[in-house]
Amino acid sequence: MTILEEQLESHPEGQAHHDEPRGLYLWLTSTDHKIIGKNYMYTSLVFFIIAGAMAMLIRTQLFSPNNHFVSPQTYNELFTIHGSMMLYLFAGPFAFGGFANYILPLQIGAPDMAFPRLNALSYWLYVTGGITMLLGFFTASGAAAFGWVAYAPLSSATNSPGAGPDLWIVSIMLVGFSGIFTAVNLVTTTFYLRAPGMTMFRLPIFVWNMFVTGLLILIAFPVLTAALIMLYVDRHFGAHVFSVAGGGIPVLWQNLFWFFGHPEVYILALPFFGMVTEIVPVFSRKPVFGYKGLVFATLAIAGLSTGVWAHHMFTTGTVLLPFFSAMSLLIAVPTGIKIFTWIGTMWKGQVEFRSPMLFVVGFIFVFTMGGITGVLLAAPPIDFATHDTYFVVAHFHQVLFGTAVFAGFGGFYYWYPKMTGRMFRENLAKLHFWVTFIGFNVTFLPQYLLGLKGMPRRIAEYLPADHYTTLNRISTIGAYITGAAFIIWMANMWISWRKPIKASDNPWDGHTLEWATTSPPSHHNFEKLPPIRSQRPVWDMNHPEYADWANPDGHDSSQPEKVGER
Amino acid sequence: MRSKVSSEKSITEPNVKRSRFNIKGRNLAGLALAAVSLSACNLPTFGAFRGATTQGQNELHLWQGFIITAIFVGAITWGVLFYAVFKFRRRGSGNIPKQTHSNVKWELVYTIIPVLIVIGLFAATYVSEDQIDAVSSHPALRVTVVGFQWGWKFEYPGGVTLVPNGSIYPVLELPKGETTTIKLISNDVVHGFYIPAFNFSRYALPGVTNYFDFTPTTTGYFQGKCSQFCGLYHAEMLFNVRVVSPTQFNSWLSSQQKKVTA
Amino acid sequence: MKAERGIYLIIGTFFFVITVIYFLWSGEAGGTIMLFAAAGLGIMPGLYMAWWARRMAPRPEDRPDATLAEGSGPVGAFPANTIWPFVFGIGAAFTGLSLVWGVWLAVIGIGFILSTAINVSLESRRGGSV
Amino acid sequence: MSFHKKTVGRLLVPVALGVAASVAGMALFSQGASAATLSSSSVAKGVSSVTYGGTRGSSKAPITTLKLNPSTIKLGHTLFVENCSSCHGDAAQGTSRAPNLQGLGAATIDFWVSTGRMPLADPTAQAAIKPPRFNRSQTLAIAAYVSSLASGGPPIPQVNLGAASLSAGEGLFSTNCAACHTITGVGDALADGVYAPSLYTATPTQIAEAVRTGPGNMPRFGTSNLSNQQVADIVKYVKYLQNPNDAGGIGLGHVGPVAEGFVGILIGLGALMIAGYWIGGRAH
Repeated sequence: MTILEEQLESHPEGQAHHDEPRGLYLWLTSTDHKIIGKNYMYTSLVFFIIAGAMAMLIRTQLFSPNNHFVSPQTYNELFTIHGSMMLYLFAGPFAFGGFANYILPLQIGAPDMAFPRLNALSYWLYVTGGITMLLGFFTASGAAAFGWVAYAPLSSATNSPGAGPDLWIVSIMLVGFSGIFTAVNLVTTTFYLRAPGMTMFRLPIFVWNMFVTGLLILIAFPVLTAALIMLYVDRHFGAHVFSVAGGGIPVLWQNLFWFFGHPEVYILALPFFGMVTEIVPVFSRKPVFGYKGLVFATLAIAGLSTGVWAHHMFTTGTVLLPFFSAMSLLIAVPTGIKIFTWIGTMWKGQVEFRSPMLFVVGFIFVFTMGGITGVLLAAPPIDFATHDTYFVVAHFHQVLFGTAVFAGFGGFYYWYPKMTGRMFRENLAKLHFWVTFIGFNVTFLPQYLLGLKGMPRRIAEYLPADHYTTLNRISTIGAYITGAAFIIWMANMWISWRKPIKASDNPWDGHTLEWATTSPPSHHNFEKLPPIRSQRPVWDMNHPEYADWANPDGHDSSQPEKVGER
Repeated sequence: MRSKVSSEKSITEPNVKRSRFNIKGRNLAGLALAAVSLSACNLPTFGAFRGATTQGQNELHLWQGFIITAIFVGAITWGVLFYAVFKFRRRGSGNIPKQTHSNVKWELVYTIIPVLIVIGLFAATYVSEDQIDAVSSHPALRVTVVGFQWGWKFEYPGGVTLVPNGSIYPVLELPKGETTTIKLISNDVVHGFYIPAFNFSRYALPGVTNYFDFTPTTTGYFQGKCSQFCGLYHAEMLFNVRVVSPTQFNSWLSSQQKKVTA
Repeated sequence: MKAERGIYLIIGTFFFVITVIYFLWSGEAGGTIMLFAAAGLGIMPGLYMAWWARRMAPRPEDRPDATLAEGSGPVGAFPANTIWPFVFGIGAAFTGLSLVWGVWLAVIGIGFILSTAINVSLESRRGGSV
Repeated sequence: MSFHKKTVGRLLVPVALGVAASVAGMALFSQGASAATLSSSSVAKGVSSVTYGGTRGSSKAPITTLKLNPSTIKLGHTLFVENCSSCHGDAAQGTSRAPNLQGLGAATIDFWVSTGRMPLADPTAQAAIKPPRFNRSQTLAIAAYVSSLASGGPPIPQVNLGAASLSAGEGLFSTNCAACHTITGVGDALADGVYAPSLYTATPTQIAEAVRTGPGNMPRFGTSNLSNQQVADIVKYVKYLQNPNDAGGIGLGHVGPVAEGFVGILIGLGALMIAGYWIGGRAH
């Protein structure tokens, strides 16, 4: 049943396909959400590999005390751009630009995004922004070297002269606008392009998370852009917004930055939570456990995350400690609800450990620990002792690497057959997981101890007398193992490309609408749609005897043994 | 540049001193405090420093409470996760399991219990935070600490000023058992005044003057660092802390003051 | 439309409450303004949607019992291919780089942006893709 | 594939528009600058009133020395400790990170600090002009402190422009300075990432200090190379360059005498591209 006819003005259907561009020209001109989504993914993975290589250099520098593998200046540039690229150019765009673009319209039964040209524009702003950030390394004075947070007044023209910091500012502005446009696009698409019957409370959780992420971006990114403009004006026109000399307030930068920066953490995490919530039910062959609770937990995370920014500033002595401490502790509750929801979904299921599920379980494992150490840091006294140490580094890598890499690659493997029409080699994917998992834990668990022993973050060197050497060596070796894991992944992709195995339309017995179309989907996504009567229409279609609409609360007349278990 | 530090053997001392602290610290603290630290000292520190000040020990107790809760919660979560992972693996072709959508009872359980835990943690935090942040109105000593790129300056009463001297880091001298109020400022960029063994750090912010108290409970040498990234030589912005008995401290201070007037 | 309205109004109300609490407790201006803006982000579209939700029948995607046929018909114009977002991106990048290396780059960048504006308008008039 | 050709053709439009707009814009901005110059006619008058190599209008010494106030040494010491000592040592004796400053003289200190080059953010790149961290009195206090540690080095010069000759300065500048800074003083790249900076933000004192102390790769000109009078002449010419009379048209950023060719190529290329696009469009 064809329900969505595209209005291709003045182009008959046949001719449009005849003129279909290919190759580079397609890449430059396409407004198809699937191609833009894939472009986003490829581009962000390139940035991921570059930033990952920087991480290898950073860890190599820290392998020995008093190491001179790179100069302090180079080291500072490396960790600044490593952090900026991972946060602004990889983790966000990979999920929010890549997966959301590709999957969200498919999951709601839409032919494309609401604003296809705006979508293409945000991709190009993202690419040019990323290139702009890397350009810093090619200037005489090097890239920005003030950390990804760019604290004033270290980021002023006096303390960080040269083109590198300016390039960083411009780059983040471009990427920020890209993010805002994508957010507008996704929110609008979710509101106005759903297929008939796809009510808000039938949306897949992935769509919900992307939608909430979009709202968070709209709250957070404009603040960042405004702050960057202030910083630029300070640097070039002597505005003194952030400099004491002219009556400015340096700590205002921290307030503005973290008002963006903390929601940003959830902007990075929520899309990946969404992927996890898609993958766990499919491989457990059960619906999402506690759907509405999960939706409201997501909204609660979004709301609370905007009220916790100053927990990054506990040690400034200028913020209201109890308020931010309470809000930060509270955010553990909806996050905990999510974790228990995933476990509840697996509970009494038929959990199958194909590679996407393996990555997701790895994610839950890592993220639980990262989340719990986050609760520790929400207490100001504990933060006084561990702030800006490797304890924090380990904490946020567990959270962010956990989400962006474990959940991200779970999602990547999960939707890879849909996006390419090919399967990957399952054994290599599993090997990829195990090597990543071991490497990751070997890298970051020692960093908790390093932090407790008082190793500050962002130091280019440490002393032999500090007794940090052994733990740092373990961590560095772990980093190399993690790096090696991505060679396995690249090999897998290469083999899948050269010796393709055709994937079926629905290789995982998926639940949501993207599995109702072909692999890869046709130009306007759907030739026909199944009727949408529940949160997982494709499951209902394939398993009519277990269809959700027949027993919306899990009561199934064909399975009388369920009685008594609600 | 690096040779200057290895020449300073005393840096390794904190570890030695820390192991001795149990005995020495209790000798000096009051009875009530001894009772608290007795019970707390029997707990492991979970990797953290014992805290060489009353404020630091207060932090340690909060840390111990938090990490025990964390281990407890983490163990339950991981336990449930692993149970689910191993117990509910698909075996054979696998039947389709019961399609459970929700269970309000369990959802309430895993919402309310975390809320209760959070309330408990917040109450503990609030109490501890008030004590750690308290600034005495009549401290025995006031020291002004200036963070600059890339070093620390300590200003004692009577014009005594300690700065990095060539190859030697400055030493912050503190009297044991007495409360010292530190006034922390910076004139250039943000620095982090961090003494790991005191379980404490605070930003030196341009435009903001921060005050906080240290009441050391044990003598010895401790490391101090800059925790907030402050530019090129951030890693080498170090200092040392030496806690001595009040009499030793007074003779040290008067000898320094004589040097100033001389 | 009712669900969408609800989400926005919940967000707006939440932030409004937080704004009041934060302002009364801390009296700090920066955070209060940002939180207030966040409240506005929820309340403004929320009220707009509430206005519409009262005046229109539920759309097919709002009704759980809607059939697919109810949504048939054109959903909008979706350009297949167009170079102009790319050109605009180049222009924006040049304009951005002018902040680093000099005003003359902005002049080139604005050239690109203007030509995008002209050509996208023409493209819409001509109808569809380039 | 008519599709591609058509679009490639249309792609030329933004490029041509961009190029044409950029030329127009550069012309506009340069025009603005030169208009400002014309209004400050005192400089222009200076050109006509100076007789080539002739007598000076004033009998005052061309360069006098700034006396530093010894009472500022204490403030200078505090500032030095907090801002300079972690690299130069607490008594400016130098460390492995940065050189000894003792005996370099007040002019050196004043030059590096007042141009914002010091404190340095990144020692791997050439020190760049940036907003100075200190105001004038703080800078002089630091200079007073450092010069109090050891004698030697040039003092801070004060240039009396009234006693200087613009035309003599032009000659001296083209002989001694233009090779690196270019004849318009806009600065130029040298080898290995080193560059001669633009002189457009320099004050008379800073110019004279640079001549006398030779910062970075710049040669040092002692009184045997250039007399005080000659230095003052050069300063006067550089001050003129900062606000020149662009006779004959627009300055085009003072990139040098290639301006006309530059414009010709840009406009010519733009016109050719538009023509090519037009012909291509007709051929279809």
